[in-house]
Amino acid sequence: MPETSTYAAAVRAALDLLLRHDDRVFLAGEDIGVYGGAFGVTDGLLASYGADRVRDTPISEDAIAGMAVGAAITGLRPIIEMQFSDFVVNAMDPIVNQAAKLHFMYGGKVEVPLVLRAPGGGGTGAAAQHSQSLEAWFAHVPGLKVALPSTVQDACDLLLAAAADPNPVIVLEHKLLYKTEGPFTLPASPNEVTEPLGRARVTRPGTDLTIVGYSIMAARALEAAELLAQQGIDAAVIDLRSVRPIDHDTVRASVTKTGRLLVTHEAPQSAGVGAEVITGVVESDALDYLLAPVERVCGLEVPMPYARELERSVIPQVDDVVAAAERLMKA
Amino acid sequence: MPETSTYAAAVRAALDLLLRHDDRVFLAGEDIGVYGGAFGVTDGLLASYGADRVRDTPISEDAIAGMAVGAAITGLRPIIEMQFSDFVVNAMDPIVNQAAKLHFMYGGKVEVPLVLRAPGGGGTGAAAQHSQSLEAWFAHVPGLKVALPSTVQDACDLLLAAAADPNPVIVLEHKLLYKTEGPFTLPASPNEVTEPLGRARVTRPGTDLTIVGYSIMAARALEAAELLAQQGIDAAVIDLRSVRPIDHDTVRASVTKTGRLLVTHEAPQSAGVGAEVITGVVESDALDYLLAPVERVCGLEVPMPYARELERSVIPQVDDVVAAAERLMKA
Amino acid sequence: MSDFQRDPRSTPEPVLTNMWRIRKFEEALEELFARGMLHGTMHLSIGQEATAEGACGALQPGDYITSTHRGHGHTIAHGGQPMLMMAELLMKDTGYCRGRGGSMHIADVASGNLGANGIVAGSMTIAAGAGLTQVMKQTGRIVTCFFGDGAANEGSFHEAVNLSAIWQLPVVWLCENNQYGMSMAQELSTAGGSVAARASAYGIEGVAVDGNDVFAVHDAVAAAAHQARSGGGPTIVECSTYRYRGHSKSDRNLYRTQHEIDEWRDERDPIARYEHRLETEGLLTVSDIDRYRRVAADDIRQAVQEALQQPDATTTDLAESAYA
Amino acid sequence: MSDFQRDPRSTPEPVLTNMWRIRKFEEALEELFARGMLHGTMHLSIGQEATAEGACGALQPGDYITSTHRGHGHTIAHGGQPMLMMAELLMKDTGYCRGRGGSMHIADVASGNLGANGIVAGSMTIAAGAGLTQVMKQTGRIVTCFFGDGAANEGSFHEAVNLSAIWQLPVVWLCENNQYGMSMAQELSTAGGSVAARASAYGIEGVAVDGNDVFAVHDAVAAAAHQARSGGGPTIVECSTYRYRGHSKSDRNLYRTQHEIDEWRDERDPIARYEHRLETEGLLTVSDIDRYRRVAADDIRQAVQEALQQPDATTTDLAESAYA
Ligand SMILES: Cc1ncc(C[n+]2csc(CCOP(=O)(O)OP(=O)(O)O)c2C)c(N)n1
Ligand SMILES: Cc1ncc(C[n+]2csc(CCOP(=O)(O)OP(=O)(O)O)c2C)c(N)n1
Ligand SMILES: [Mg+2]
Ligand SMILES: [Mg+2]
Repeated sequence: MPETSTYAAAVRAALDLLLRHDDRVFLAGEDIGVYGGAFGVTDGLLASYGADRVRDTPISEDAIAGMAVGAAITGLRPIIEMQFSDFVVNAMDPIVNQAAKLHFMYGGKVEVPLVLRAPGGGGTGAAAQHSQSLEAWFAHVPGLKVALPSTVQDACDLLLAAAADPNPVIVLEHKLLYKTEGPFTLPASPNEVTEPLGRARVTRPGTDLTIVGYSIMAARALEAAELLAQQGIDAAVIDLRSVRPIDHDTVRASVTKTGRLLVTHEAPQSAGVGAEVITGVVESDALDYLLAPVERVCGLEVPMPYARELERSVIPQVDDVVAAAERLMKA
Repeated sequence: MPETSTYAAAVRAALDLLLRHDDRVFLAGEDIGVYGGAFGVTDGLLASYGADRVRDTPISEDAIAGMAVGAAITGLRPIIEMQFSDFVVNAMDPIVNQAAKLHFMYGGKVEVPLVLRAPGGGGTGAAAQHSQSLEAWFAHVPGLKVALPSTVQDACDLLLAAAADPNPVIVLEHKLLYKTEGPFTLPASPNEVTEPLGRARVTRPGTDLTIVGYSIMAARALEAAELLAQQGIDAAVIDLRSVRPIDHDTVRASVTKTGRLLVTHEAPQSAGVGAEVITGVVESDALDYLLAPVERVCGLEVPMPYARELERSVIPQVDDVVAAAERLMKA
Repeated sequence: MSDFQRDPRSTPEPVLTNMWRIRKFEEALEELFARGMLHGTMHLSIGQEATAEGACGALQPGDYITSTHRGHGHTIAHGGQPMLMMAELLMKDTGYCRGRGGSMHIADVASGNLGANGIVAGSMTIAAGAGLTQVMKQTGRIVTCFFGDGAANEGSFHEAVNLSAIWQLPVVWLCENNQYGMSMAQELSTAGGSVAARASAYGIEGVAVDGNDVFAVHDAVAAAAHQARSGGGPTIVECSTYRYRGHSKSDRNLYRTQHEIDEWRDERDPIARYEHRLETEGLLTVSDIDRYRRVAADDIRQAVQEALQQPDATTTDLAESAYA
Repeated sequence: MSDFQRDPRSTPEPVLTNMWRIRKFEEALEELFARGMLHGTMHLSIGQEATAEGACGALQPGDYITSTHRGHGHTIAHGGQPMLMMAELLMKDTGYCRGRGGSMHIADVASGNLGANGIVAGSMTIAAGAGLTQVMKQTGRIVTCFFGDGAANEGSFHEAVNLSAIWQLPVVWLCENNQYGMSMAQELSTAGGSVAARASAYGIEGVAVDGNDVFAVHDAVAAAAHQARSGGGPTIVECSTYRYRGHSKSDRNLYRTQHEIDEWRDERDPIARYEHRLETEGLLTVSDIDRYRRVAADDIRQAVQEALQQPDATTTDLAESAYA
């Protein structure tokens, strides 16, 4: 009998479980201690586990991530937080040149089991430097894995899977999802989650078109599908869950049934993850099943504006997905 | 009557022209002065223009790029060098959060006319941290433009266009191209180059398939097309030249003629620019003209290895393009 | 709106009025926020007015500043128009950034405010570059870069200050040490314990002053600005001050005591202290002080009113706005 | 291959032999490079042997190092096997990194060498993290982080040293100041002029020693290591030294004079000085010195020979190698 939880609390529950079951695990980040994190995700963990394992850091993103690499290769299991995912810009060297490459570069003789959590996305009025969705960068880096939970359960499960992975994993949470509620079962131990990273999930079966999204757009895609159903359009919805690796098979299988593909993400369209999803289809035999040009519903090609209406018009909304689906059905 | 030049000398000629014609222009970077740059590109410019305008910097990539932003918004025209494009990891904040966003974020009231040059790519045995092709990251950032010259003439012309642009432009040169020679006409003044950034070029017309590449893979694609021609396969080759913006129209126009599309770049395949090029086709009516699934010939999904044979097998070679084209013609 | 080269001794009127304008502006923001008229969050500098006003008042026309996420005070002190800033926060098309920037990105490049910045220490290398422009164009102008105590632990601080020192750039590095980053106490985050003392690592001068004493801030910045202007290079000026409000709207103040907040507010408030000194030293009469306070309050009330009348920010040309 | 806790006074044999091994190894590399048997470029530390050997000799078994792009000496001094490093450079499957890393990425994590790094200052935050592990696991081990003078101007230096100081991490920050970054003189790039002096900015100790004097390096690192091991936190040890060769293979040496190179080599060579002192202080006989030199040369000759026999690096499992 699943209980309910918020997305933020599910992340916290996963962190709690990990701290409890594995003494190699520790958390580090800015204001994650007594402040509880900018979004309250780590609230209470300092009290439970102490300052040694829940480490407030100076405002030094490069050091946070680099420190995690050093700790990971010497036997610890750091889980670090970037307060906003935008601040990874200050930690790209340790993430991309170090964490992602050491295992390969050192001939396979070292593992870098670290998890980097960061809230991404807009909708909070925080404007251009606090609202980005940067997953496409990391999806392009061999050596990294990148997960983006869209549900409360996944907020916990994908984090546990990330922590169990011997590779560096980026987990991008979405700020607007933190307060959303949903059914939630807390695993008894971290090992209970056995599904590896990289599997998409068909969250709604459908026959008329395939809508692929992840993070908040997987949730909005589901809402859009309900609205479309009222018009008699039966949309399949796929929550990608991971953008590196990408589960192309699940997308292809759906497209061969529906013949129509719509991909949606909040990040700007150009060179986004959506293009990779689409290419995965059209470089396979699934191409033959396409009945119409593919559709993308993505972020506008501008930095995130502050004003409410402007911000709303930059970020794809449920209506935009519905409208694109309707266009696609007419094409 | 065009003369010939190396690619490196063409870059140098463009820098020389800009320094000569515009006293707001200055260069800054690591070892660009008396050392002449790690690849000799700026050799001699210090002697001609002095240490005020050809500025050696400490090893501080963040400061180099951030300083350029500050100089650009107060009236100068900085052209900065990252010694290897890999080191942009240390300058992502000034590039992505500042340079790319200020114009928008400050309501259109400021311009950021800076150029960031950096050599990318592998093939030199410099391994994982000195061989990356990171253009996809920047292709995903609204506010930036990204050019990648593949020819000697473009090494000069795209740089001049970048310097004339009021926006921040990333120019990614390729290390292996620096010593290549080709026909070259030096413009009499920077203003002579009037073509804006963002136009692709059909470097070989063809009717059987369309091969799209940029940087060194545009050059290799041309070589591959010659080999294919010997087998009676007539490949059109498009040099993208710019990956933000991307000239989708030129690609679509060719695909509607050839019905087959092969995209190639040295960067890893997943979430690379190739996916965006392909998506530009299949989200348009050009989809209907596709006779076969698209092909990608891209970097292997690993960091760049050191050993010669390993490195060669990670980077797409002419043979790989030929083989993929043959596959495509049979599909 | 404000004059440059305001002196807390000889021209107390604009100095005091500005300090009040800053406080009233932010109090107005709090009210508008409570009424749901703002979007997002904001970072208030109530309690830090002497630093902003003391520093900017020591500058000359044409001098530049760079600001931070906590920048309303800097904007007003550097001569920005409260109405245009308020319009920005109210998401108006006539706001400083046409509603695109909001609180963390107020800029007025034309008047020398190179902009607030949402990235901690993000403006420091930009300030170095602006300083370079002054050297290369020989403008005789300088750049004052505001940054927080927390920012002093970012790599950008190090790279920017080092560059400014070897290139002898005309920059005043103005640290607003309000004792905390977001929640981390400055003495815990900052090895060595002092930002000013870090100056010696770069062979430049560092001075630490009472940031709630507008005289001290003014004098230190005037000296540093003079040195920068005359080719003597950069200085770090660390101003010890305090923010009364939470870091931003989500702050529960768990990392400090109410007692500490009360102590700073009741015993070291920069405006109260300045008024007290103006009065006891006979620089202003009580009735003048009251008058300037009212003028400031009126100014802000009017700015809010005017801002509310402005046309809303528009999506019309939004899609094309990323590029010049 | 080498013992830990080698003392240049009481156990000169391994110290001298190691210094010669380092030099002979790199001379062998030069020859192989000239014969076209290597790929890419490389960064030689010839002239800097006393720093690597002096520092690593002061460590205890189980202690960690992090290295740089100029790291062959560190690897040998920390007990790495020249054969495995040579095999790596010769692109062999049995090399330290299976031919995937090359000169800039030699690592031997099992034996405590956490790796060379192609990113200037890239290993500094990693060293801090490795230090944290020692604290959290209470291993009693320490981490010595080699970095260059040029690296001291990267933001990573600042963030890593600050973190190590506030967390009191058991790290020895070992600066090899060889007077230049790639071409930029240390006194031009580094405001304040001294890396050791920057320690005070972090409230930690900084010591500057003659990096060509193996006694001085050994003693300074031994003291810093002792302090780190006993919970006293990090130290910056700046070793003044010199590289005789160009920065890398593309260097034309335009930024320095031949006279300067000659002077360092002829008057301050770390090996010659050590041998001279061993002899004059009666610590070793001339014939012992000759013998150890020969032993080192033989070791390296044999390492090269063995390395050449190794199987080539293979592409077989390459495509799957990015992930553990
Ligand atoms: C690079 C970066 N890291 C973290 C943050 C989140 N953040 C915003 S303000 C702040 C505290 C800054 O402290 P300080 O520099 O002392 O300025 P103050 O807020 O005290 O004025 C933090 C952690 C950010 N905006 N940018
Ligand atoms: C982040 C980064 N910037 C620049 C470089 C290019 N580079 C490699 S070594 C070097 C000089 C480093 O100087 P220093 O730290 O003094 O070490 P040294 O080479 O003198 O041993 C430079 C600029 C790099 N590898 N990484
Ligand atoms: Mg603060
Ligand atoms: Mg050096």
